[in-house]
Amino acid sequence: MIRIVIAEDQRMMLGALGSLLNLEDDMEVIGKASNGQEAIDLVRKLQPDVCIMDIEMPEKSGLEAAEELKGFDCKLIILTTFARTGYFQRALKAGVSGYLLKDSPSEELASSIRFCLAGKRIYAPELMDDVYSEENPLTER
Amino acid sequence: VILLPFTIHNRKKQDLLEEKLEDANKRIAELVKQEERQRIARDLHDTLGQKLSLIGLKSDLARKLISKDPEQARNELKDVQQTARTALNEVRKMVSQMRGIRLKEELIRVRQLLKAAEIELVCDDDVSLANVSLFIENILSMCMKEAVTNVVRHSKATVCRISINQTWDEVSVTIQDNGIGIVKETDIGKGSGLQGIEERLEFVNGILEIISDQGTTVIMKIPNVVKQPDRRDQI
Amino acid sequence: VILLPFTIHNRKKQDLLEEKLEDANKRIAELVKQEERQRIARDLHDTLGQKLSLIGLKSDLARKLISKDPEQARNELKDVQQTARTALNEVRKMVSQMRGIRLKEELIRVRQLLKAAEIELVCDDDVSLANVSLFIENILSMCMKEAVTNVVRHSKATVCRISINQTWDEVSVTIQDNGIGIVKETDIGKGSGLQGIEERLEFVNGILEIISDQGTTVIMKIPNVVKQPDRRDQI
Ligand SMILES: Nc1ncnc2c1ncn2[C@@H]1O[C@H](COP(=O)(O)OP(=O)(O)OP(=O)(O)O)[C@@H](O)[C@H]1O
Ligand SMILES: Nc1ncnc2c1ncn2[C@@H]1O[C@H](COP(=O)(O)OP(=O)(O)OP(=O)(O)O)[C@@H](O)[C@H]1O
Ligand SMILES: [Mg+2]
Ligand SMILES: [Mg+2]
Ligand SMILES: [Mg+2]
Repeated sequence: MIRIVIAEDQRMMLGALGSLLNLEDDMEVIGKASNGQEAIDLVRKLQPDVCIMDIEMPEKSGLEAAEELKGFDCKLIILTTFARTGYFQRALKAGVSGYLLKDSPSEELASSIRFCLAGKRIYAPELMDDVYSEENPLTER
Repeated sequence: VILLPFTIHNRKKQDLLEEKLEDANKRIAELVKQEERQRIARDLHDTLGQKLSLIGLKSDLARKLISKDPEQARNELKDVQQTARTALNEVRKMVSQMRGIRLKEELIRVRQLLKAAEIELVCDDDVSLANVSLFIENILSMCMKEAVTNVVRHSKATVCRISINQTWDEVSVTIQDNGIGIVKETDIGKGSGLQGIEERLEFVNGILEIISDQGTTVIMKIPNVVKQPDRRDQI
Repeated sequence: VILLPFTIHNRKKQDLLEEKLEDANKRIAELVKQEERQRIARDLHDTLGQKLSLIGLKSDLARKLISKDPEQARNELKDVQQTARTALNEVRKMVSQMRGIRLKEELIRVRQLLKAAEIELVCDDDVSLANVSLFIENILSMCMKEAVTNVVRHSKATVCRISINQTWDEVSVTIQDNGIGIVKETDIGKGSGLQGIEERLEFVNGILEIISDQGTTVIMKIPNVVKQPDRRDQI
């Protein structure tokens, strides 16, 4: 069984994410946190295999929590909605295993989790800072 | 050589001045636009991102629950529907804040204003324009409001006529009152109302005409840039 | 009296001219903003309004089908999920196009540009600014790009140093090269690059300084309008 802790400040999102992962045969959500600090505490206490975190959360952001948990024996996966400048680099530095879109299908999330547990890393291309792409302003149609 | 402090403007050759001024205005306009875009991007990001993610997750979850726990699936779907509704309302609010004022809407306010001032309004009910961009209509609305404000404040009129006309090559809005007229020609530059009308019109190659003859008539004309009918302008 | 055709500008008293010009600029900026907003509103309406309505309808339908036709309910839910993802991608695209350029991002491009020109770049890695609005950062990015383009095109330098500094009262970006320097003072007004930098900076009360002494140094400074840290500026 893959033991999972989820941290997400939006209550409905936390619930849905938890239920989705619990529906996977090989996964079990053993803890739910609603901010970064709680996530750190839960990971230390429950020693899960994987911790899945939102970025924008009160108290401590998912990135700060990841930085604090660096080196701890638990795979970290960050879920977020938008690419924000600098976040991806920070996540890389914190050594997260996954940096994924919140709206990816649950099958994808589940397989990413298994992937990370196998020691691999996986990042959503949409979230890597799009610095190389040429601008193409909205105005030009 | 140290050139400091330093202003490029002083070094301009006279003959290039106009062209450069135009460039400058373009650059400033670009910055103004950019700033506005960034403001909207923040709003968009905050309002919609979360809700769309939530919808994605919950519909995923509901699908998986259909046979395992149909009752729970129904609950999840109620949440999805509710979230979509909230998000849609937010989009509507944003859009309506951004879209400017239609002549039709402005006429309703103008009607109220004139009524409160006990000035009779004579006006065609049909004010729909064909193939005029929302932006142009917005400018006309702002200008009409300014002109009617003047009628109320300065004219001592009992009747105000508003007509909106469209020919193949221009759109015009005429505001006519039967009041005291503009007493001295020099009064025209006194305030910022008429000046504002003129500048806004100029921005879209339009013109302002003022006739003072048994009351005041203000005519605002904008050339009709024929454009493709576009359902997207209907918002 | 008929006053026609008619231009208010001619009637201005000289002493009011400056103030009125400022008013005029404000009005034009307002129109530019308005136009941009309407354009975005159209896009928003098109991309998101439709999709959210569809999501609302389909989730409603799926809920009703759960017991009657679970297979069809699943199909509808796949559509809902797919639609939410598409909508979110569209928001992402809009937001990223609207958000302007961070200094950090611009530095990456500048690095590529200098590398291609075989000019060594010396630059601090940490370019994060505290409490500087995205808008200001965007202006600095545009100016930096322009200045580096000049280094590549005109300087014949082998090294280019870029430093970004923030004190309590200003932010500055300095671009220094070890090239031929600006040969004649009058060269400065020749193109539109330096002029553009100056105008953009002026727009936010900043200044441009140019020093030509064993190469060229371009310094761009913007006063630090202290603002509250705001997570929404992170986009
Ligand atoms: N319909 C009108 N009837 C009579 N006089 C008018 C009328 N419209 C304008 N005027 C005269 O023209 C002047 C300038 O109008 P304008 O709208 O530019 O400025 P204002 O109304 O005085 O001030 P504001 O800047 O608030 O609009 C007015 O002060 C008034 O003397
Ligand atoms: N780093 C530099 N080293 C040497 N000369 C420079 C440098 N930067 C600018 N110059 C001189 O100043 C002039 C004006 O620069 P500016 O960027 O305003 O115009 P431009 O580069 O010639 O054209 P553009 O409008 O495409 O930018 C240049 O033509 C060049 O002679
Ligand atoms: Mg959050
Ligand atoms: Mg007035
Ligand atoms: Mg140049």
